[in-house]
Amino acid sequence: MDYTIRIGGAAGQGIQTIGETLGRVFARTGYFVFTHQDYESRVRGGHNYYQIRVSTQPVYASRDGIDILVALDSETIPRYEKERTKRAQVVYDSSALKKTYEGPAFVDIPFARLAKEHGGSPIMANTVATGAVLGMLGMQLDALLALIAETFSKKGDAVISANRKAAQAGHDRAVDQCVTCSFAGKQEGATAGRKKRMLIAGIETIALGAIAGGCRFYAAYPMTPSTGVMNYIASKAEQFGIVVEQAEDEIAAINMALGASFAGVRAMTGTSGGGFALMVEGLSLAGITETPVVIAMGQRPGPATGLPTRTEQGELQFLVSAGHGEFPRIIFAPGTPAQALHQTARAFELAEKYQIPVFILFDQYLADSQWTYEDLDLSRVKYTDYRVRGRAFSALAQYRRHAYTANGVTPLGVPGDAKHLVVTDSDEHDEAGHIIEDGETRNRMVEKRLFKKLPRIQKEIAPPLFYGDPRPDVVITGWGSTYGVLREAVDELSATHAAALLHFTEVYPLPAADASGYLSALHKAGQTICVENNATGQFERLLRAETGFEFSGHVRRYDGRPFTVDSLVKELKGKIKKT
Amino acid sequence: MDYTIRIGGAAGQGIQTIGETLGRVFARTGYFVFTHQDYESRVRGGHNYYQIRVSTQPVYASRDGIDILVALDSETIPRYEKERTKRAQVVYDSSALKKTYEGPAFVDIPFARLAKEHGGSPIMANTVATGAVLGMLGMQLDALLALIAETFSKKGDAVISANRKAAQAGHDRAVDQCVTCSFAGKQEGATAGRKKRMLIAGIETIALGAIAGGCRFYAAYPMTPSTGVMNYIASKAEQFGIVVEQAEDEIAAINMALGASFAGVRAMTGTSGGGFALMVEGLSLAGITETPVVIAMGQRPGPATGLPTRTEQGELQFLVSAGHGEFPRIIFAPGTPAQALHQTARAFELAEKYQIPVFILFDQYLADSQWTYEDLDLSRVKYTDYRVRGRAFSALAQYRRHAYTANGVTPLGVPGDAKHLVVTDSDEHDEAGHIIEDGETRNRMVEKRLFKKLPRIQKEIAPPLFYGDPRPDVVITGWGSTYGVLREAVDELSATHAAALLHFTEVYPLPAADASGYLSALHKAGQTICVENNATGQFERLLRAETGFEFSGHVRRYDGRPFTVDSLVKELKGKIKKT
Amino acid sequence: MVTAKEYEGQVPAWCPGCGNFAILTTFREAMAELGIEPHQFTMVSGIGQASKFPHYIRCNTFNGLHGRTLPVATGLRLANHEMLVIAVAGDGDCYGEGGNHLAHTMRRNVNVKLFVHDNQIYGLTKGQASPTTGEGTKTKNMPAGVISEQLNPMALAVALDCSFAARGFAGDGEHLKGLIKEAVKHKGFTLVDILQPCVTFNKVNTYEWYGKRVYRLGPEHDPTDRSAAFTKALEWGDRIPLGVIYRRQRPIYEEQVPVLARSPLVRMPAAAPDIGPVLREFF
Amino acid sequence: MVTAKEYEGQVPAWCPGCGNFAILTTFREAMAELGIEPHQFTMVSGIGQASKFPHYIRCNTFNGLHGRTLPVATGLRLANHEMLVIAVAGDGDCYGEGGNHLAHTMRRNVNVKLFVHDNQIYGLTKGQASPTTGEGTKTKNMPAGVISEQLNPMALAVALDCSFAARGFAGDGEHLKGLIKEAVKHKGFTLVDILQPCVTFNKVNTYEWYGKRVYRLGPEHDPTDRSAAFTKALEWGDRIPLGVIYRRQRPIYEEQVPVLARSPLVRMPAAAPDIGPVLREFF
Ligand SMILES: Cc1ncc(C[n+]2csc(CCOP(=O)(O)OP(=O)(O)O)c2C)c(N)n1
Ligand SMILES: Cc1ncc(C[n+]2csc(CCOP(=O)(O)OP(=O)(O)O)c2C)c(N)n1
Ligand code: SF4
Ligand code: SF4
Ligand SMILES: [Mg+2]
Ligand SMILES: [Mg+2]
Repeated sequence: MDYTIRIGGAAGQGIQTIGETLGRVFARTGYFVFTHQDYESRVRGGHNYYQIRVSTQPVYASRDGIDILVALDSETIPRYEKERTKRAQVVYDSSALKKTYEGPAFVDIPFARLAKEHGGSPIMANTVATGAVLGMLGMQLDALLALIAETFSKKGDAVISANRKAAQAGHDRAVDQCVTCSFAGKQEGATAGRKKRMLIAGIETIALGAIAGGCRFYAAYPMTPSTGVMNYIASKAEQFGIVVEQAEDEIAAINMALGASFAGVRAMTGTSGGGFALMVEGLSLAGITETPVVIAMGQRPGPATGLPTRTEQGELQFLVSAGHGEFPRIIFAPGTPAQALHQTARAFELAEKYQIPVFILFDQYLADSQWTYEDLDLSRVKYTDYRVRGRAFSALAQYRRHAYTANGVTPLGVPGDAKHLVVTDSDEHDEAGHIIEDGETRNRMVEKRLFKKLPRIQKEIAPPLFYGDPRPDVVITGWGSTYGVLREAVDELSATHAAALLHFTEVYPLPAADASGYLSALHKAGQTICVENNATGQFERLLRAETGFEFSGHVRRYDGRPFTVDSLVKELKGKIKKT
Repeated sequence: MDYTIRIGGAAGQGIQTIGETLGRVFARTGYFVFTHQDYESRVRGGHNYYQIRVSTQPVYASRDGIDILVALDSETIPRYEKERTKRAQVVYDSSALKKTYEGPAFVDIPFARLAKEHGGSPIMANTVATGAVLGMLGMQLDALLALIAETFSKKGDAVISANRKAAQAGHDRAVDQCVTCSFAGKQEGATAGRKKRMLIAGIETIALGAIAGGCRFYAAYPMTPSTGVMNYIASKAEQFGIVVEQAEDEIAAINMALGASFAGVRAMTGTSGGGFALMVEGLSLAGITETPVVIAMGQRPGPATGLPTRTEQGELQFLVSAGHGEFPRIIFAPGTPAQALHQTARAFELAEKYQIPVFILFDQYLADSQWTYEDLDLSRVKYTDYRVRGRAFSALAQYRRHAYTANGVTPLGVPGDAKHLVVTDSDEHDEAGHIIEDGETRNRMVEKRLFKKLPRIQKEIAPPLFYGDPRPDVVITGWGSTYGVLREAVDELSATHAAALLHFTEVYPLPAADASGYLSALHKAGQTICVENNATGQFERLLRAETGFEFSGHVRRYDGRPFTVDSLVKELKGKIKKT
Repeated sequence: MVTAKEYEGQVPAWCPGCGNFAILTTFREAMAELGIEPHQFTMVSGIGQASKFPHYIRCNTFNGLHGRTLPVATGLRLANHEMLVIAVAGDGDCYGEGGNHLAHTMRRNVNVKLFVHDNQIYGLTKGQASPTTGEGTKTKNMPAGVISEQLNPMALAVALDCSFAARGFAGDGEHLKGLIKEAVKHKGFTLVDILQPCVTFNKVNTYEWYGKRVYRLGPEHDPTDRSAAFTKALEWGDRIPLGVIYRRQRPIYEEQVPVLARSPLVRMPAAAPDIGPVLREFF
Repeated sequence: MVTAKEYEGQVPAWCPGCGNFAILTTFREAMAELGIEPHQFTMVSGIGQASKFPHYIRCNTFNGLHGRTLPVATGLRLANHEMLVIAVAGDGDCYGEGGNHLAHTMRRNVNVKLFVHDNQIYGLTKGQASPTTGEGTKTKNMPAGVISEQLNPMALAVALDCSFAARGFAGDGEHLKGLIKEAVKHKGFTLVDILQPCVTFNKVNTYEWYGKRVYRLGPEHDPTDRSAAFTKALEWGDRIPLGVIYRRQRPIYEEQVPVLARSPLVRMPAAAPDIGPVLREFF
């Protein structure tokens, strides 16, 4: 079983509520789920959708064909006419859309009227719709009814029971009406013995990774698609002992984070490209003062405001070279919510270990997409306190914040914990942290800050993931959020080609070429295709800059939308030369 | 004849006055001059120097050996002990330094006392010193006396005559006392028939290039080494009809420039790395709104504040990738003051022609270094008005600011000149300039803004300069401000090697590889060495990213000081493999 | 005569009931009454719900970055001081991200007309606190409520000697129209802070909430008395004054830049000047 | 007891006669009298002549970017609110480049002590106009003179309800020392604007110029009366008041952040918390 459900409607109509509820119900009943969202930069109106893929097999991306279309506005049905599969069913409320559609594909359910009749209020129309979708799928209502009880637990029994009735009404009507439904009846009993799964989005796991990594201070200025990190951490701030500060602007945000980090706590900021542009000077400050900081950078299509609620992988090069002067940094680009959790936690470790900025480079697609997991392995989260605190700090015979060391890293003393003074400076400085002018000290500081750290940093970088045919003719390469869709594409290609996927989640510095042999794998492959969600092929260029390697082809998408399996496979097939 | 004079002293002691006066006198008497400065980030005190190379042959850089050392503070003499040539003479005032040096190399002249005795006031000590240097060189005083009259013309005859007397006293004393001077007597009569030359620094020619290029609006926030551009333009603003605005910060500066540009005038901003970091969001705004802007970016060693008054070529990569989203740009990196003038003027042409940001990437070294010229060829400055104004604008049947065109460029209408509305937006927009959300329009706009313009822009880029042996074994490669020193280094290497220089002044996009065959020249050479004033080899990486070419070696300097001929030659010789 | 209809631009993407609609209608009427044609002015805006405004008005438009409205407007005016330049921003836009520009533009006294649609919230990004959000207000990222003291734009304007500082209310169209016209006619930088209900995210400062509190300033208030204006500016809470809080006529920036006395920059020749003579100075 | 001598740091790189020297001496004395040891406080500064200050004091130091003093100081305080955090900035630093942070830090009322060395000029970059430079002053890049109206930091502070706003003078060390000590003891954000002659670039506002004009505020001035404070803040020219212009005791930010009631962040465990339980919420 592998169904795609799309809920279309205007902002504010509740497509997110329906989508999230359905996703949760499926996950709880043990299905594999993948969801993604498409919405405009407005609060009410316009046209958005929420797409859910539900399957008995693991799923990692969205497909192009819609099996069940829930139409909350009049735009939905004509807009997606071509995307409906042959078996597709459209469920809608003709009184809301002020239009009736004929034919077996259309299921007209009076969401609002049923809500009023059964639930007591027309605002429960979305609950009716949710029940209806489950009905169409021939699924039972138990999980939804339980979820309703939880969701409305604070609103009291009356609301719970009204919503339950509304759900039931929708469900019954769908079962009743959708006799031609191709899905009906197929799911009975299928849930038996399946494990409950968690359903979680990238934006949540970045926040969770930050908490797990010991983040104590998060300063940011709201900006899509990063705001969710701030919201989630804020919701848990009291529980975990974290201060979340909304700064007056992004410049303040990163400087606050650096102040907090200097004071002795793990600190983070988050933003999108436009906000990050304002943080660039602060990034360079982190560089010269060797102050650890973690930055969650959520990409969206630029330049400038661009398409603020959509997706792109357009800031890789920007991040690689951002900042005046030369200093080390790490860029992680998680491919899945699970990776986002682990990489964010690890970002704190590495930022503190090497006293550098570490980025989590994500995008709207990863941020909003939900994946299902049986669990997330927290045993892999490590925490080493690299600071010198309290008595250990006092015990040092002397302390100079930027003392030269064999490996370039000087212990980070916590100011005030000892009589030793902690001094740092944005000017080039001596070991004690004071301004200098001479070339010799400058040279030694560049060696300490940059040359000594670089090789050690590169050793921390994980090799790319290799998936698919061990002796591939075609290697599909990608990075970051495209992991899921590339993996599914390679699976499909494997029917006809010796194909493999080479996927990078640790993109800067690149993993040492010899460490995992990825470069020779690329060289060996007959064809290498780099797939990126941008216009200029930024990773392709990065790999060439670092290694000289030249891909034989590429697929790029830059319309603000993510890749989907079917169209990507088609495009890849077009690129792969017949041999 | 080829002498190097260094004037050392504390900030505020007037080493700049002496240096500039000497340089001007030499240039006027027809010598070739090259000067460079070394100073700290403070207003008084510390230790700075001003170095002048004066020759009867063209000179393009500083040499390492000092022939005449003018010591205004006690630090100068011990500090540069090793840098003195065998013939070197040190001139100083023992009463000021409170120390006497023995030996034929030392000429003790009581600058302050002679100033008081002959000029009437000890503040003319620098005039005495200036005269003394001319005396040591066996040069006549006429040019200095004339310059004094010009310099003090507003202060009246008494001041002029006093300074002249002081100069004469210094001169006479030097002639008198410096009987062992190796320079003495050698210059007599040498000036006959030589042409007056102009002496001009890079910072001045950038400003002049801006004026020549039709700049009407310059907004900036003060920052070394860019402030001189603002100062010079401001000094000529009334004459040429230019508004110079000191913004509250760099963010305002670039946004003001964009506002002025949108209104219909040629606009510019200037800054250094830290200030540019704050302009990055505005750069991206220029990108999506297709608003022309010229940015003078003066490099200094980073990260962050770094060494604010020193030199580095550390922002090439930052500029190549600065800004969120993908949009075209041009980066010029002049190698000489003359190139700076022409490239800055051309920057305005290209910015307007393609509606993109164009950078003049310079550094403290180019900014402060003075070169001599017989003249600068202004006939090469072109001006084409690419705007649609007045009646021509009214005559258009319709106007959409971002209408798709065959070559990606839509005419820039001047708002208010016609009834047509000029609308632009930092959001992705349609042809009329209004916000859009759909992928199709997005794709077309990326094509228009980026893909259609890129190949045409690359065609504008001048090929690198090739100098030296036409079939070189060794190709020395560099970019920007190192032109002079690389040229002299190649001259020296030519005695022992088939050496050539490949020098880039138009660094992004790189000139088309096939246009001038530079890539094949590199491939043909046995050894290729990339010389850069930075730690990580940014141009080397750029060339690899764009072409895959790998240099066989490199020389990098990152202590905040410029390359000088002798030490560079030595280092290059060490790198060149014996064959 | 130009009619309000002629200013109608794109279809607004605001929520039904949003206070911005009332401002839009009022603004169009004011411009029509002033007889200023669409091509005769340029609107500059930032990013936010308020900043979408120029798309819904037919006029020259530079819709720039969040917070950077005023520098663009300043550059525009300095390049063409015969152009009427109107800046539109949100409270987050102008008092948060762009606060520094506001302060310095007031000092400059560039003849730009600034309208801040002050809904006391970040609308477009879904309900975070802005500088004018009331203390204690709970948001998703501030579950314990706003701690910072609410910014008082009028007090700020008086402190910075803003040439014209007024408060309007989306719910009092007649009065607002008068303010808009007065601001456009005033020679100098003008700030009109417009109380604008956000029906979706600001559940406190609603039409009703404002309606109960606002009152029109009468002639007893002397906006030219700076100390009195400051005291009046502090009034907020049970009673909120509408109207011109502070006014000081002082020379505009554009008139003090010597070169602009000749003509607007944009009217000067678009040609390369001869720098030959100044090159001589380097000999 | 700690003595003033113990605060002596690097050798100052200021011009002989610079007003900063007097402030330096006074500051060291004040700290000694307060008995605060070098490691017990952290100084944050920006870039400029004033911002070199912490190098000349022995103390924990974060010498950051031009204009960004206050956000760093805020981050520091939020991470460790048991640490005394002192911010030092120039007038360009704090009122120009960093103006937005100043406004919002005042609103926050973070318990940071800000000292602005106000020489009414950009010193380190060699004499451009700062926001407090007098109108008409000619500089290299403004040969026609400053047009923008001189910023009044005290009026700004009153408008933003700054918890403590005072003016000192480098030439009145006794009085300045008192202000420094009062500011350090005050609970809340404090701004002390210190008139600081720049002997090299500011030829107008000299020791003599200030000396003739400054006077110490007496008890007749009530700094808790906001309107009166505003009027007093406007006094500038022939007579320039020194002392506390405005004071309002209100809760500091750090005390209102619920989680900080437990302990400073820096005292909380430096260890990975167990997020297992919250992960359950995603099932
Ligand atoms: C540099 C930058 N930071 C953040 C954002 C995200 N952003 C867009 S609008 C907005 C705030 C909107 O609030 P306001 O200015 O009050 O306007 P409103 O939507 O309420 O009219 C923010 C934070 C952005 N576009 N650019
Ligand atoms: C972002 C940035 N812009 C500009 C500069 C250059 N700069 C250094 S100090 C300074 C101004 C100094 O004036 P002020 O803050 O008043 O300090 P003062 O030197 O007068 O004490 C400037 C513009 C910088 N370092 N960083
Ligand atoms: S979110 Fe608020 S301000 Fe934005 S359109 Fe909706 S009601 Fe208006
Ligand atoms: S330039 Fe002015 S402020 Fe700077 S050290 Fe010299 S006198 Fe002091
Ligand atoms: Mg708002
Ligand atoms: Mg200053």
